[in-house]
Amino acid sequence: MTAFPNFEWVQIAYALLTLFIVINYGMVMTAVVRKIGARVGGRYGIPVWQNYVDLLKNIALRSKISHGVMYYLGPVFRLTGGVGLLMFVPTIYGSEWHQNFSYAGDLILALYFVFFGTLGMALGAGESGHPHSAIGVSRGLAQVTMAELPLALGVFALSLQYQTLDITEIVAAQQGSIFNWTVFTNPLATVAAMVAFVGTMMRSPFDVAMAPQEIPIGPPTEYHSSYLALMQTNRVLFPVAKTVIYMNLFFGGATSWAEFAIKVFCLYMISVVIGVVHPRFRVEQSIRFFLKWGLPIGVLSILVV
Amino acid sequence: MFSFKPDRSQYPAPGPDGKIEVDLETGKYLKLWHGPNHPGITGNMSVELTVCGDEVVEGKTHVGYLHRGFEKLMERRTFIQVFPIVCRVCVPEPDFNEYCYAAAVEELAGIEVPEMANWIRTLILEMGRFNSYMMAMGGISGALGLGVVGQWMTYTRDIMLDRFEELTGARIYHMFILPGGVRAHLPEGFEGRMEEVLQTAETYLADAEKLMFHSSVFKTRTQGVGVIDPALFETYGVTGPNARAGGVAKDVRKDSPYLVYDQLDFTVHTETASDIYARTLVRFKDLHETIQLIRQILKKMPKEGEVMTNLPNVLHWKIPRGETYIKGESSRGEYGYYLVTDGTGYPRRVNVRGPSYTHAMALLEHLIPGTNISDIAALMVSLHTYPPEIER
Amino acid sequence: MKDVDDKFLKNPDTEVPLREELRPRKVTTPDGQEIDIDPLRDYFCEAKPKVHPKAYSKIVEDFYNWARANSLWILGFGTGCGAIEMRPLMTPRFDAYRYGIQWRPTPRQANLLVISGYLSVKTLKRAIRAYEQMPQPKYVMGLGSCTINGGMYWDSYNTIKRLDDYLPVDMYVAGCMPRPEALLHGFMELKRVIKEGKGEGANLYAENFDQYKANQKAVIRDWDMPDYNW
Amino acid sequence: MRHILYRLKDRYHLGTPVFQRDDLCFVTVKRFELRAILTELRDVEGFTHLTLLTAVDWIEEQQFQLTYMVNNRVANLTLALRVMLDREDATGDTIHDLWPTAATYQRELREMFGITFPGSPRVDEEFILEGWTDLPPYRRDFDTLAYSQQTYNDRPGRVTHDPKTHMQKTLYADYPKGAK
Amino acid sequence: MSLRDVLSPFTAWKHVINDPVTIKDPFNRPGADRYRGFHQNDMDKCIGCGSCEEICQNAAIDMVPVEGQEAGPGDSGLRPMIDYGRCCWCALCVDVCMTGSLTMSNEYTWVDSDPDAFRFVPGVDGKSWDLEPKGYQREDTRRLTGTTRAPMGELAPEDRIGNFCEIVDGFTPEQAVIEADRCVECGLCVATCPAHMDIPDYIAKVRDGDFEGGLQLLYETNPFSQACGRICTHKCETTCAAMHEGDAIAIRWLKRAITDSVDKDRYFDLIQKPDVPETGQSVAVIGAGPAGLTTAFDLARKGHKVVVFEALDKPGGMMRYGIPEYRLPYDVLDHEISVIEAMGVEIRCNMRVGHEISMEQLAKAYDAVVLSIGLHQGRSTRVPGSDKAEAAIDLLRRITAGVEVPVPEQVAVIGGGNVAMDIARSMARLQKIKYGRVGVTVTALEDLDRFLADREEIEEAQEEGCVIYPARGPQEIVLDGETVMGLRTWKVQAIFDDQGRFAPKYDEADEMIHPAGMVVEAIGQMADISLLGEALTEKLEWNRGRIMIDSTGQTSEPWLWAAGDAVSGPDVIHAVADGHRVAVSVGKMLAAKREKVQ
Repeated sequence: MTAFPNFEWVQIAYALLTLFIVINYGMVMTAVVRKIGARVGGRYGIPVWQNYVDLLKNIALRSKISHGVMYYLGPVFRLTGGVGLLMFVPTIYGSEWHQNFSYAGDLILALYFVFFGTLGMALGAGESGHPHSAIGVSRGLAQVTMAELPLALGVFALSLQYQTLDITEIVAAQQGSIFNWTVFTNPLATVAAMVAFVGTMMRSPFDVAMAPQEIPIGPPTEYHSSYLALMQTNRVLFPVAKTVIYMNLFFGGATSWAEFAIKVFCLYMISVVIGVVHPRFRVEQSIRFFLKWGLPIGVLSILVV
Repeated sequence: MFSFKPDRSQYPAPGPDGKIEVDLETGKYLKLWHGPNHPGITGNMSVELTVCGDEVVEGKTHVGYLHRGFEKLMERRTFIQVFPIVCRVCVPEPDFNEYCYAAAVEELAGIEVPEMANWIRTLILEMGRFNSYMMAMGGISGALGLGVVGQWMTYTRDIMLDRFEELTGARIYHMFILPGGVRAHLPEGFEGRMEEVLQTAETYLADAEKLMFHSSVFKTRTQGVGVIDPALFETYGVTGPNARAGGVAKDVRKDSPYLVYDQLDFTVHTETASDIYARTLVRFKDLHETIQLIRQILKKMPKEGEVMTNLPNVLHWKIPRGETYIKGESSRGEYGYYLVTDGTGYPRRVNVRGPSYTHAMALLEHLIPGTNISDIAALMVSLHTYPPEIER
Repeated sequence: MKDVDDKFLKNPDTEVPLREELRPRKVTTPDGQEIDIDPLRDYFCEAKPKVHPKAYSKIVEDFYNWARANSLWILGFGTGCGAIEMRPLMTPRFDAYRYGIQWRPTPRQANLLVISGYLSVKTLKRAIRAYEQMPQPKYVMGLGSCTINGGMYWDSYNTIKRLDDYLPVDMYVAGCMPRPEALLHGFMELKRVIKEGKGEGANLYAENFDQYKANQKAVIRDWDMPDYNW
Repeated sequence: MRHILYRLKDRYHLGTPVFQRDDLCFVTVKRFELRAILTELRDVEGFTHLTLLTAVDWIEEQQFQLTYMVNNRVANLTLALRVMLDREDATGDTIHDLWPTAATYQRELREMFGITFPGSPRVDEEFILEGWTDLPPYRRDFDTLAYSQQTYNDRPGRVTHDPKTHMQKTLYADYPKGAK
Repeated sequence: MSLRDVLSPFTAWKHVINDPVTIKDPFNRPGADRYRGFHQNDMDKCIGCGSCEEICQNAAIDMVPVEGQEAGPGDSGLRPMIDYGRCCWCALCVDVCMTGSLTMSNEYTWVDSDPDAFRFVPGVDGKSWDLEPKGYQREDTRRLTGTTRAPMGELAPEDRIGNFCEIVDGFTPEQAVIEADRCVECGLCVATCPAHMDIPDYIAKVRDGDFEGGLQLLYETNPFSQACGRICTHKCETTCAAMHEGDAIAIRWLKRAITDSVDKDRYFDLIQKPDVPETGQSVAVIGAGPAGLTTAFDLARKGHKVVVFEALDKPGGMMRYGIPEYRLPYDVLDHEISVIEAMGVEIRCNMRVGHEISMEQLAKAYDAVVLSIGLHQGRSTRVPGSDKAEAAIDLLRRITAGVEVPVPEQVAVIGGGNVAMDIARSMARLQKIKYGRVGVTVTALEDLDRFLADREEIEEAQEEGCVIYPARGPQEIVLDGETVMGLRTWKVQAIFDDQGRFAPKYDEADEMIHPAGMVVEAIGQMADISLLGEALTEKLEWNRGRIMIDSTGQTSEPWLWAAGDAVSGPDVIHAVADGHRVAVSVGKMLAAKREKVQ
């Protein structure tokens, strides 16, 4: 089943609606997650609406200093990555409205979008001229590249398993029983991909690129006001979008918003559960970690399939 | 699989004075400032790093951001007027300054301190050590991105500050140890409330232990990093937990007991690895020792007695000519006050020997070359330095 | 307290030579080109700060002010001893996060500069840079006696006495050092001021820019940074 | 402690030692012998730890006193060597090769007292102060309050009254002060 | 890497179910009970001594005059204003506070956008924490300045009663230094001292061990420092800041310590006549008491020629003839006067004006005349039989002059002032010498704690065996023919009536007869003004029996001044103050006269 041939213009509106829901969901969910993290530390944490206020505040800032076109385009690219990722992945399976622009082979595009934002950000941050940005970018890219490797392998194993590159079809194949989920049918690929998932969620132990204690705070050092607002939006959108992919690929997708909310939250929490209680790796240590654990499992999953 | 060991041969060799001539204009190196506006730095100081990729070729410590000229200010204050400002020399553990200064003045002026005051002073110092270690534990975990331990430790420190507040009347700068004694007795029911704090602390420390010393990631980050060669301890003046982490069982409290430490039982813990992990572990064990010491002091201390002697009129108090040096074991190493008097109502010279002085300057500069940028923060925190006592 | 030495006169000669790495010079780039560089001019803009007008509509401005008040991002720059109370403030005991107060490690993303106590001249220089890099509108809060009238370092040769000579200050909190509770009070007051639309320190700074610069340069004798840092 | 001093006394010019405590002694030595004594203390007598190095300004005698405090960690003894320098031409001898940390102390002394230590690493670099053009601040003839008043602004509007003169003005302004 | 190392960190998640430890309402959290928060000042206790200002190392405290607080005895009327742009809450000001008025509340929140707002006078500018009972107060006593007087040696009652030797030893220099160290130099005492001596300054000299410098300071304001160091009524000590918690500084003994510590011969080197030209003008002073001699001292040092006419055979006036030797030895007085004479003052003894020389002659011969005749006539109770009573002042004069006085075994003294004590104790000594035992009864109208005599005088009298009956009004001197048998007294219920007039009310039921062979009246003295002559008495203006003078001591006659007990104060230090005042006034007049001539 491909979505492209029977494309209708109204789907743009539907997709935007999806986007809107996802952004708001992301706003609240990240705040809730931060509250949960804070609770481990024994605090209350931010109010749930804090993300909205921060966003508004950043938009309300008066002075905007640009360092050039790329500097401006950085957050835009980054947001494009997030939006694009979401746009080309079916958010709710079987829903006419939230099918988005999913089409056969969208898995490749999705993988591309996962990386697209990071690259755009790298360009923009490099333009900002701050040494911390430059160092942060090089570290971040090195790590993300390594982290994506197991994902790529896992996804490769998956496409071999399901013989398709269409996410919708992969989701469809997992419907019916919980044991149809890839996590049970192909646990190795899932583990490989989850390693990558944890590695790219920008949480401990893999958040060295943005670590305030070392190179504060990496790529976004120079970003402020509206630029930062764009990035903030992406900060809530992108992880959700990425989680949606994982959910679709490995955890049976979602057939309703409620299921979506629960699954995304649970998946997201995996990285939080690990992140809160661990210190962060150095760049080369995390690379070594991916090479040592992620890569073999990914290769193995392909071999198993 | 990979070797990340730095290939030092590509970098210029240090000159005879230890200085490395780095030609920035080759484009190979990058100057990077750590601080003073930097969350990973221990207080308001900065390290000027020259990096090559991820690796630091050279580090220069820059201090002076907190310089208030204490030693000069003390010279124009009377002996009692110096008392409120000494504690400002070291913010996280101010009591050591108060004790060392008071003891120096008492020695030169020939004042006897009541027994009770000595016990309370010891208690205060141990409570201060507790706080300082808590800061250090929180600091090292914060520097490595383990924020949650930092939260717990700051909380425990904070409830200890409540006890401080109750006893001394202030949270941070207690200004409690006057020359001649201390200001007040323990308040009613203090022991019980202190015990609650200690128990809470022990609970949190048990959890923190799992997150730190039983965490593979933590070990990966800290073991074998920032090793101080024990041979350097003497030449670089390394004291306190930093030296104990390298197997030197030296502790002023044990070696030349002051106050009532000769009446207390405690162990001096050592490690051998002398890396960040070992230093943190020594502090961790010492923290438990401190908790035991506080319990011990509260149990053993006399219940009654004067806490303060009558001083001569402090508005024009003159102390005969002399000089002395008073030292104590702070949470960071040997802390000392060198006081010179000249028979007038003002000190001729006060010199503060903070352990951070050697740790954060010469030693840090020696340790930095060859480390990864990511480890700088952890390295600095593991040396447990407080910049205000360097520049005063 | 010793009396002041009336005969003492400070050295009026305040010329400090520029550090070598900041002097204009010729540099050979790795690819062999020879270029002139002037580190103090090359990388910085040369425009004075602007007075930014308020939003056209009062409702919008009020709404914005509400957002600004409820999203105070503190620059994590511990300038003095008061910084030690920032840690309890942001951790479980006092948890300022619940009031919308967070800290940011870079001045570009911070709106509130907390001057936590005394400022030595050396730190003042950094604080000014940090302040100027912060986006408008920005606020300054002075903690403790030292920022009000010199505090206990009133006779020190190396600390400034009045913060408002050098930066526009929106809120002072008394204490030495102020407790976290007092600090929270200060934040709440600051929120009120911002909501009332009175938190215009940045515009004040821009309006009286020459005055502030003159004051700053009077104490920072090795002024080896550009006049405008943004 | 005493026998160490006896041993040293045979070969060097030592002043009268002051035993402040059993484990703390101050003794004045000659500048040209300082290095030899320190080396011997470090290598032979076990005083391996340089506790501190600082200076005292005896402006009335036109001298700087350098205090080298060394500590024997094994025996827990502290010996402080005093070296007197001429205030006019204050130059000390660097000992950074004996103890690398001394370089830091010497940098501080250079900046705060204006005592030079030729050969010490980075000794002329700024250490704590930045752009300082005045007298070295720890010298006794530098008056910090006067400097501060001439440099910074106080908040105006403070007046104080001396109780004695205030009462004189309000209560007995017309009383002639004796035979004065 | 063991599995435990991987898994154990996750145990931290158990905290997610715990309640946060955050303080829910951090805005209303009180400080600890002894928290050093914002200052409080008890206006009633504060005396404005400025010790807090002195000790503040931040120069945060200013002493400022405030509404509603007037300067008065022992209160400067100033109150501390604290600058919270300076304060560091070290509480040294609280620790040093002489009265314990300054304390700290446990309030700690003060936020303002105006940096000039952080200044206030605690206790005056109303603040929310003014009545907060919690907060920092110093534990037990003041430790930062001494609270107890340095010990001083004195004769035990049994050793002193049999002779007229001086009782107190005075401070040794070492003791004096210790005592002087307690002084906080607030200067509140200066206003109370009639002569406004530089008390804190000379105490500072004592502290520094510079007794000679101290002596020079003393003589700047008081040529009778030796006498005052012994017998001054030391009103200064009643306003001493140190008395609020602990003993007042022994100002009088410190003064004495200065005068005692300097070698007698050194006085003439230290106190030298200033190098001023002779004016050629001359002044006559009638009466060589403290007022007259002070005037003479001052005027002589200004270059005037001064002649003092003394009716009795030795100078000193009441100091010699009114005060017993055990309090002020005569050799001290002689030395004191010799210092004054060294200024060029001529003292002519046995020259009673009105007899040997008349006022008119003096007025003619001298440019100015100063009348300082003192109060040498005793007042009488005028109760029945009082014509048989002795006047205390008269008796004292006779004892001093060496004239034999009758010493009965029992003596009753009427009066509660210092003169009453003096005569009681003098008579006690004479009794002891004569009979080996003391039999003196002192009766007075007042209650014991209202006695006009110094506290220590009363105590010493009691120690020496004098029996004191307070609140007893004399009714009759019981006579058996011509012989005095005793004194009959009634219990006093009230001395003054509702309007505050003197109208004693007695309880007649409570009657006592004090057996005595002599009754001495010591209820006050008056001046013998017969020397003025009728014409002058007519010409002068009078005020309730006293010569009326203006604030400078000048009478209604332009050439005549009056000073001392006769016109004002009751003691030596007042007389000295008078002397200074008159000397300045006379000096001005003389200067004006000189200018006219030129």
